[in-house]
Amino acid sequence: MSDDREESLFEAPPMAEQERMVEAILFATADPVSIKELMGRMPHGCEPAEALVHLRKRYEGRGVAVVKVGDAWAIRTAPDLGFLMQKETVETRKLSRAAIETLAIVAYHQPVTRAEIEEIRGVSVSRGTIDQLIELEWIRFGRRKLTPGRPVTFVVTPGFLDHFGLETARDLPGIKELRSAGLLDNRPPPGEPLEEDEDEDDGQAPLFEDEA
Amino acid sequence: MSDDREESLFEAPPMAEQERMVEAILFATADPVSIKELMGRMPHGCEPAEALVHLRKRYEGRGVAVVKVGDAWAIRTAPDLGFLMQKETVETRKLSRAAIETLAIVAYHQPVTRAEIEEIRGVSVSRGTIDQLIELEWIRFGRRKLTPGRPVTFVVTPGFLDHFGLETARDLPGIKELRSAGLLDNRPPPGEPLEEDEDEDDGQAPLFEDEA
Amino acid sequence: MSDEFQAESEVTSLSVSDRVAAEALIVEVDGYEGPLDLLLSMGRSQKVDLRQISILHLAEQYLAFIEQARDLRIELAADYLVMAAWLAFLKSRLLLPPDPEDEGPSGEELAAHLAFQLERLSAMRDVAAKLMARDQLARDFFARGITEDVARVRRVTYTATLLDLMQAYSRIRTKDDFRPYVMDRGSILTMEQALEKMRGLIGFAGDWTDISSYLPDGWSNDPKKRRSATAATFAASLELAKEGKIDIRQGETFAPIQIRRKADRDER
Repeated sequence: MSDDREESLFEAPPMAEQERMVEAILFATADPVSIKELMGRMPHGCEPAEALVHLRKRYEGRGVAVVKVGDAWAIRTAPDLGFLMQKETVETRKLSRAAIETLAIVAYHQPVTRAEIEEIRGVSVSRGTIDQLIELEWIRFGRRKLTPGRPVTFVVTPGFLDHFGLETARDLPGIKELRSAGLLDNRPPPGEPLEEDEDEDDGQAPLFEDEA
Repeated sequence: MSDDREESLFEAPPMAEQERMVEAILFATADPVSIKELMGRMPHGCEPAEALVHLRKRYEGRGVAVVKVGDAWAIRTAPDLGFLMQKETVETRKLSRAAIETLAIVAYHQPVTRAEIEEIRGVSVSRGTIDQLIELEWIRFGRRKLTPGRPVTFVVTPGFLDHFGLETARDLPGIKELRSAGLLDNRPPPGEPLEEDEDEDDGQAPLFEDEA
Repeated sequence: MSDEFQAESEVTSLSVSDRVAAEALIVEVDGYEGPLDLLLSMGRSQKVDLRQISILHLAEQYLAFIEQARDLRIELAADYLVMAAWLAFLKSRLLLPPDPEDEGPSGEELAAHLAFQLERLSAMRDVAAKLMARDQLARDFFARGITEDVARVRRVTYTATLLDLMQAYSRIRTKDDFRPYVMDRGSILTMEQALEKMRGLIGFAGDWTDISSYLPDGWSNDPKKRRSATAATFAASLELAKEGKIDIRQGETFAPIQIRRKADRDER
């Protein structure tokens, strides 16, 4: 390498070589490089200004371009490809309890109004929860109810059925089945006969275990 | 631009355009970019691996080159132009002989335990030596060995490959000769039980097996 | 280093200056990275292929060296002494005819392994040097100087399983079973309830009637219940008026609000 330099003190390298040099310098330098600096760094006798003309032409229409920044030169991303300079990362999270409960109510009671959801859940439903489910495209607005105020209703979407592997929302197991599957709490409701309890114990075989 | 992306959900951009995109992405970063990341950042349906073949060819003999580093790709200046880059040269701490030898042993024998490194060098390896190599991000912990005590192993990193301009660890200088001379075998001292070896055959697929 | 060693091994008489030189050598010994390193440099001085090296000769060389070093410095590193003991043992194995009763490895096997170790260490040194002689990043070739930040756009997707869904629903229904939630709403009349009641009554009212008379039974005494019932009934009245089923009027501010069934209008 040092031999090359020695030689070049007497004779400038060919223009193609100078172009390579300018290319490497512009690529690796952290700041735009002026012609003067290029001359200082390249072997004696080089003409970086001319090499730049060639290089600039070579990069025309490419993914990067040789651009002038003030008095200096740099290689920059082609303006139309700026959108590539972002990275999308996908994070998977479990749905919040409020959201999954709201979704369950919509699935079981559709079409259902917000007031009805609140009635069933026993707590108010935040706008964010509804919005989130709509954004996930798991619920959508249904027809308005023919009750005072004509409140909007919510229904589940085909996307919901797809995600949960259901043909229709009617395929969702009913309360009785849930109970026999052991998904319902085992405490007997006050005043109800205890034999149901035994039933439940029998039915503990978890129907859905393999789906978990 | 977002329109372009939307469209591309249905049809990938032409290969020339994909080549530009890969070019822009590789130019924009100092670190190698994996095919997976390229795919993640480019419009849907793109085939960066193919675009890379074209791009690599395009830069042959130029001032910068498209190089493969492990599973990733990067653009680096041509090594013969290093003399132009004195300004960019980073003074690296001089490595001790112990560190250099340890690095070589990890590279050629990986995955390798500390005990094996000591066996090869005939001297204990100081913690500082290992720490220095880890700090340089040239070696890292590999899988534990399936031998008694389940000792940790060391392997070289993509950063090591990048630093020494290697596509894969198979390109290490002289590795084929060493292998055929049996110098990379794990040969236990005579009189020691062989069971350890058997375990290794089962568990620790040697990195270069396909070459053997 | 090997030359120095050979020179040193010829030292016999110990003048003060010799001792100083020898001490220097010991320091040099410490400079060796362990017995294997020392053996390797001795082996190389035999100027033969490491595979053809005479381990016996090497052992003798090493032992002579250690003996000499010990005269000068008793606190020689344990590693070196262990190696010396082992080499002495190996030497005896190599010299004596093999004992058929002995089940351990033969002297030849042990010697072959030592030769292998030396050759391997030597090979690793060679490739280490080759590795370091390669073009290196940021020294011979360079990465991009002007980098662009890649904006990280984080997209969160949410998942739930059918089981989650059913458990959630079960939770709600189970809660209903045990929680007398009606109590919470005991003093609240919903518009739907008021409407239901009014729809039943409206047909009979042909004349203006104060809406307070539509309050359900038992809702007029408790102020809290009355307030809720009045509001619900009023809202229901507005709804019915909007549907065109009733007329609604109020004489003046705070006057009673009255409703009556709209004349001659059938419900569809």
